[in-house]
Amino acid sequence: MVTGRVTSFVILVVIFAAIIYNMQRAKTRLPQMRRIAGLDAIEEAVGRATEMGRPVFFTPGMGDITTSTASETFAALEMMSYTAQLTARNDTGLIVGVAIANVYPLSEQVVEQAYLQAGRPDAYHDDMVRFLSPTQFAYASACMGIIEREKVASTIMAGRFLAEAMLLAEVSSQVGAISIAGTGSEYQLPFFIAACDYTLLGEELLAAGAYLARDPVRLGSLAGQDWSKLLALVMVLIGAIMVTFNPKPPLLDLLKK
Amino acid sequence: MDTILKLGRIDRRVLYILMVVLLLWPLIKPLGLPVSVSSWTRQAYGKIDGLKAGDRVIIDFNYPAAGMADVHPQTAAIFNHLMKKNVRVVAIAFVDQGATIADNLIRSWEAQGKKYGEDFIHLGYLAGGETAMAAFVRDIPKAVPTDYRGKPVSSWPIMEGLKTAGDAQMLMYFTTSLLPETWIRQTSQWKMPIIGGVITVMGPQGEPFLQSGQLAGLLVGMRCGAEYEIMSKAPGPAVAAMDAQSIGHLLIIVFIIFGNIAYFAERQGRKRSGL
Amino acid sequence: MRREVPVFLAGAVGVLMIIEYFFNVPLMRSWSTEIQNWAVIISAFALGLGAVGLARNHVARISQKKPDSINSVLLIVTLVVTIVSGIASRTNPTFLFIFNNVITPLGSAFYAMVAFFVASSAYRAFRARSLEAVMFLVAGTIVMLGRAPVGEIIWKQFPVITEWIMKYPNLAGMRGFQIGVAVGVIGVGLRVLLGIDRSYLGGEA
Amino acid sequence: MLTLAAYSFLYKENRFYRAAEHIYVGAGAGYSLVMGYTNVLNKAWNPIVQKGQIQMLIPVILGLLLFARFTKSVRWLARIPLALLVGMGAAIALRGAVEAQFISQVRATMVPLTNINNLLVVTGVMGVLCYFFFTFPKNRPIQIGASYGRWMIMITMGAAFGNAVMGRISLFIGVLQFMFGQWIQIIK
Repeated sequence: MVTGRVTSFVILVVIFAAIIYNMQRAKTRLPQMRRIAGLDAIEEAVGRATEMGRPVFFTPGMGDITTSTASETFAALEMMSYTAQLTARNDTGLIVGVAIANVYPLSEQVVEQAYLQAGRPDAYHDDMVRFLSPTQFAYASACMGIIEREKVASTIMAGRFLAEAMLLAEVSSQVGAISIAGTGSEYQLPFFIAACDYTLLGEELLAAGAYLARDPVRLGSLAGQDWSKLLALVMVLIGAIMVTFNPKPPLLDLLKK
Repeated sequence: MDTILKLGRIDRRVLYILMVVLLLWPLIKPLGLPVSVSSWTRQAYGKIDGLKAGDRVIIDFNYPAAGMADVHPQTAAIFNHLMKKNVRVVAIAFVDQGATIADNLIRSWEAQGKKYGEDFIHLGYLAGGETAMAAFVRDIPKAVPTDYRGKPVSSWPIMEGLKTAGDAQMLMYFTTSLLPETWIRQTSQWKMPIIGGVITVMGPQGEPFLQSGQLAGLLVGMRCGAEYEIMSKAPGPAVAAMDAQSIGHLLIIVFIIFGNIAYFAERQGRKRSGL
Repeated sequence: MRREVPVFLAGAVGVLMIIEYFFNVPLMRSWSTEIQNWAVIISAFALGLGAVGLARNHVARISQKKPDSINSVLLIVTLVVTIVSGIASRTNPTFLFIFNNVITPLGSAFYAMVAFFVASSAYRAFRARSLEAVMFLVAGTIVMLGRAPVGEIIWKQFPVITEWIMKYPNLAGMRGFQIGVAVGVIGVGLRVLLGIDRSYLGGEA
Repeated sequence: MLTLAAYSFLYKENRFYRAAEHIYVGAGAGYSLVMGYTNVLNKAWNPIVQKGQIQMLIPVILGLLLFARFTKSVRWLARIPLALLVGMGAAIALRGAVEAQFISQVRATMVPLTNINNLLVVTGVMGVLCYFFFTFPKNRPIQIGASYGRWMIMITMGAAFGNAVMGRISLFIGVLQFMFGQWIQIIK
């Protein structure tokens, strides 16, 4: 094994086990899910757009799928799929603005498939998913332009965002759109909290796929994640108590292996 | 009462115009407010000052031109410090525009007599984000066969004995977006000192890594750039900008106070009218 | 076949990369490096696909004679000129001109525009509506004062309190947040590799 | 010129902004494509042609497969390169998250509970974790922990916002220094 990664591996296996065990268990006993307001709000956002006869704008952010932030983009794609199914059913306009080249073909597939599933393949058109530009502010300027010109009723921003987060969120609020934003980026989140109507904090975004799908296996995986967090909580508590009485407890070294 | 309520509904354009005017004023006529040096800058300065002549430092220019104002003062001040100490620099960019920025900086020192290929080398832009970093740290000449100027990398004296990232004495990254754990993760097998220069927004995020010792130093935004300029006794553009910074903060706070006065007045009003 | 092959491939690549990370298997390590190199190249082709999509959208807009089609013309002309000049040479004067006079200044302009939006959103959102909002607001205001030299002049303690907030409550918030994100990332990763979340295939099978 | 057109957005979306936006998007997409082209040239084309590294043909073919989506009958082939990227991305994300974000943060939180500050950090982290519990039944300790955690997050986010104000203003000052220093030259 690679030195320095032994503990990581053990913990990873434990977390995997917790998640897989709970996936199995959920087939017989469905876990209770707490509400996540930001995800419930997607329906409201699409509903409002339908009433106003204006489009929904969705953007999966600036995260690529080949880096360590890939998961946020995957979660965003799950949200995109859900949103597109709603807009397809309600016959509401949808515009998806994509910055990252690798995310573009994925987004096209997600939206097209969602329209197919909703029984509205005819309503899907090429102009729905738009590749803008991987240059950060070119992408931002294009999104700002779309939000203003197309008079969107709702904006959904999910995934990894950089400084453009503030621009998108504030422009949405200036045009009076309902805005839902979610990111795992702790330094863009404050802007979203300040400017958006609903915010998904970190893991809440990552839970989106499972939460929205509502099938037992995925809800089970969330229960497994909860067990993992409980593990972290217990480790923190025991560890802190141990170092209080003994500044160098032998067990702590285990975590460095 | 009406005027108080209006404080809560000032058009944003008024705020925008005030910002331009009030920020410009101290730039034209500096106020000279004192700038104290934070523990962040002291720590990073100390680590960098501990490098010996001939040591090699890898610098990742991980920022686009758009982010220069906040982070570039740090890069410039540290580069200046390294050059004065005759520390050698291996420049690389994992953000495309970073390559152009590094090139400009290197050329400015070349003009002052430093030698390309000996005192520094520019490996150019490497696409692919963290994937590319992983390939880079393991085998630099393989990941980057030719430098920014199109020459084979191994032909330069500075590259002698530099195969993995661990062969350098320190790694620095300057960024507008890179997560602090990225370089830590990629270089974890060598436990080499890493200094992160980040934009202000990313400061809080870097803090846990600094305290856990995974980062040897953390510089946060233009303020630390200004402080580094002061530490190395070469005050530059960042120091000059700090006055405008103060005014900007005051303006925003005044507006926040306005907003809250109006908010409470409105609530009082609603209570009185029994709503 | 059309669904199974991609799901299997994603899982296999994922397992390879995970094992390679934790165990010293030279063969796997070289495979994984190779795959990572491939990814860089595939991404480059995706950029080509993106450019085609962008051009297609705007050509359609021009041919439909939409009211704003002059802008679509501008976009396509810039796109083509940038690509042709850049492929000719990265030091081509036209390419450098576009970099120095379009990309750089507009990048700084938009980046700096964030300052205005931060100001107006602070003005609008920093209102003491609830206990949570008060915490957001008070922490924000103190840090703003603690960071700029002027705060120190108003009250010597502002930088001290700011440092305290950054070192303790902020640290706790960030750490808890990161642990949560880490668990979430593992959850998503596992669901993707097991083929449960397969949005990249277009939702449910 | 373009800068002014961009700033005109602050007043109102208008035709100058629109023109600047479209030029910028075209240039930005073009620029990235050129950088991508350089990568293909250096990492695939040159090794294949000069060094005969035939295996680099694989990613080229995979890359070309992305374009299969334009032809209906072979459309699904485009999923193959995407699957490779997705699998790789998911693995890279999760394998690193354990050490950098889970273990190191847990370990760093194990501080002696001998002063109020450390107590705050330890309980704060525990509270935030409680906030992120999705499926546990609601009981008092978890609920108290969760609302405490949410306060902690709000303070953190407020602090980050305050901090951000500084950074964003720095950038704007940079633009002012550039515009009025180099163009109009009223700043010395």
